[in-house]
Amino acid sequence: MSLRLQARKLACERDDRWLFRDLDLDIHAGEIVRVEGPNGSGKTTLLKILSGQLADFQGELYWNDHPMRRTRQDFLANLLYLGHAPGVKAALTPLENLAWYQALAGEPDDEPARFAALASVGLVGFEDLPAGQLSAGQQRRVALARLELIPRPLWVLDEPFTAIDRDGVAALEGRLAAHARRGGCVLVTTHHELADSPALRRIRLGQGGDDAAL
Amino acid sequence: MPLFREPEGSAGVAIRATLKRDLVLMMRRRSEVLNPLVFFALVITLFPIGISPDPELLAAIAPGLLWVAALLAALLSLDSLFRSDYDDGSLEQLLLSPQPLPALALAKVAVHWLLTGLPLALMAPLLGIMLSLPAGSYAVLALSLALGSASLSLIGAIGAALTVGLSRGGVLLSLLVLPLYIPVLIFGAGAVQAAILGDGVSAHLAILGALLAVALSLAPWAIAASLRISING
Amino acid sequence: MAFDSLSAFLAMGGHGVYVWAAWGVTGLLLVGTVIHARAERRALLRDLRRRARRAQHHGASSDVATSVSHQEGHARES
Amino acid sequence: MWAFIHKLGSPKWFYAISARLQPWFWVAAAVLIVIGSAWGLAFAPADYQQGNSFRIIYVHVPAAFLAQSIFVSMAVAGFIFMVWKIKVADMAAAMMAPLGAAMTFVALFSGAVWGVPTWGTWWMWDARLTSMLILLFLYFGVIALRGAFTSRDSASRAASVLAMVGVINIPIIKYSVDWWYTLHQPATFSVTSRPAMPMEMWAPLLIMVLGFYSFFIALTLMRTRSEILRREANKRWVRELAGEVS
Repeated sequence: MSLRLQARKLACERDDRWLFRDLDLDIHAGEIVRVEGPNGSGKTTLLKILSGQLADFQGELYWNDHPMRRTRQDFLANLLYLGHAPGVKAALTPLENLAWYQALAGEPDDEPARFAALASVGLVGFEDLPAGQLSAGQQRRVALARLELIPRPLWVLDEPFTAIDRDGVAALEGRLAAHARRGGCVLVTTHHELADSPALRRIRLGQGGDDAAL
Repeated sequence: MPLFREPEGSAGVAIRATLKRDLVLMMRRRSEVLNPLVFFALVITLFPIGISPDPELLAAIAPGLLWVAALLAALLSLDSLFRSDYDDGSLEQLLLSPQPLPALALAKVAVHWLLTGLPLALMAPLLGIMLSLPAGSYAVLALSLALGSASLSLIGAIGAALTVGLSRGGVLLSLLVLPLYIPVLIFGAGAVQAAILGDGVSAHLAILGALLAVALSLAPWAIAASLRISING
Repeated sequence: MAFDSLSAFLAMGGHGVYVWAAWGVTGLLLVGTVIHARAERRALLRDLRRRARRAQHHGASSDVATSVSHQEGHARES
Repeated sequence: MWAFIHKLGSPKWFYAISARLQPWFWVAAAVLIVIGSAWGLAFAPADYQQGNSFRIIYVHVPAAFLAQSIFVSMAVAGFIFMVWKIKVADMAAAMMAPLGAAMTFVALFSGAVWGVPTWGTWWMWDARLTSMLILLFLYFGVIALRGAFTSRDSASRAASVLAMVGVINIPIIKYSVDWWYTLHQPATFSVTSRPAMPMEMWAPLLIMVLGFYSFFIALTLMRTRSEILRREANKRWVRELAGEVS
């Protein structure tokens, strides 16, 4: 089965100002797409639209050549989204956090897999501590462990490199590249410069700032 | 490796996991469970002090007092129903899961009722003694509160979902939700009143049950729609 | 006619205060909403005219070619 | 049919068509209210029990009708907005709310004033007055919720959901308040439930009700037109319109 996320004539207006307009996107399997632009250029908004969270926009989204409205359930079953906030409960341990995500994603309950996922993001020994006692970077790693734990082809990651140390950044970059090689696809915003590769594509936002009527 | 996924029909697993997660979370923040109960007891303490310690007078107003105080106590904990999930980003993950959102929202509301409405219902007879509530109405008080507070949790969750994205949602939440609570209050307090007078209470309880049935069948969809709106900012 | 004189009409059989208070508040609110709606509309039109003048002024001082292309952009939009 | 709905949903088209409809409703409202007032105040016979204080009915009942109808209209508009994404419906809903609250207040105030000669007190927990008071709080909730959001789209959708939730609750609230009232005050005289009213009494009432409805429609058309200008101020047709006016 192929993998294709398309957007046609996407436009989004905020406070009488176009964040972007007439944006056409075609994202395929095996690609890493980096959304670039200055602060306030609508990167997060675009990712939220593309992950089906925002309804206040113009244009059409297609998932595998079907309009998103009709394939939403199917789309969500293939999506892994990581937002600004890590989505990690401070009062729960990393293991408990992952267990909830596993169930939410419809994956079978698998404790060894959760240990392995936490080990892959360098959290061995922290599995049973309340996440609130971990550092910001470690909490972010708990969230990133979902990439390992829950197999999904489409990753939409909003600033995943925030608060991660240098080793972690390198490991994450490697993980993104490996995902693309395996036939997955990654949509990412980041201030961190990704290493050039044939899989990498860039979308630039924020030439705009135009008047909404133009 | 087959990357592409068909949607899986495991809503039950997700609902159970959400129930369990919220229960564990609330048990780790026990003060949040205890606060409404302490508030309930405090408000009930204020009334004899503010009005009169006369047992006859207190007995006359006890059903309404207990119901109003329990209703306000349940309202107190409503704001936090989705707030922490919203703040730490788990709410958007909940919305993006391929499971039916109304069912997941219902699981969260069920936990709220289990740890707020039900304890309040169990505690109310104790406070009833302090207000010299006539004998014979204690069981009805607890039962009507248990039944009614489930509707309150469901209706209140709509308001909580609508205001979760607002920085000062708390006061607005009470404004939105309290008028909608009135039918539950009328039949809940009415049931206790009827028990005191020796009338049949089955009609009252049946209506409370009907209200709960309506709330159960409509509120989850309204909560889900409201959460989707709130996540948009 | 249910009343013999104007004074009887105003007195409303001793209930004049209540009748006229209720009617008066109702009338005031109805008239008030109309006045408010008219004021709102006038303010909006004034604001729009100011914007239009500013846009004209702006267009006149800037390059003619760009203003033409803007116009075309409008046409496609609508 | 679909084409018609979507045409109606286009702000530009609505702006044009409402301009033609609006004067008729203003005229109807003015004529009906003037005739109804004169008839109700001066010509209708006095009530055999309440005397002339009963003439308050001619503002109390139309206001109460309108208060409830506006809430229902708001919910219907919200539903249309949510399902078909027709923004004009939401603009109309936003513009109706303050009038609805005002009418609820009129019904409450006139009811309270009426209470003095009838019950000898300014406030009675009468079933109708209590329901009206709750309705007023529901209006406050919808207006406050709409004002609380920074994003206009979220505000519109949240207000629509709340209006729909409210409209499902209104009959339940009304029924339970009626039940509660009969339980606590079994044999009190209710001001507005009068079985047989002679024609000279109910005809002006009917005229007033129609006049109030016309007023509501006219005002909503007018304010929706203003709201269109406000929200579409950057659109080409609105700019051209502003140019023509100046």
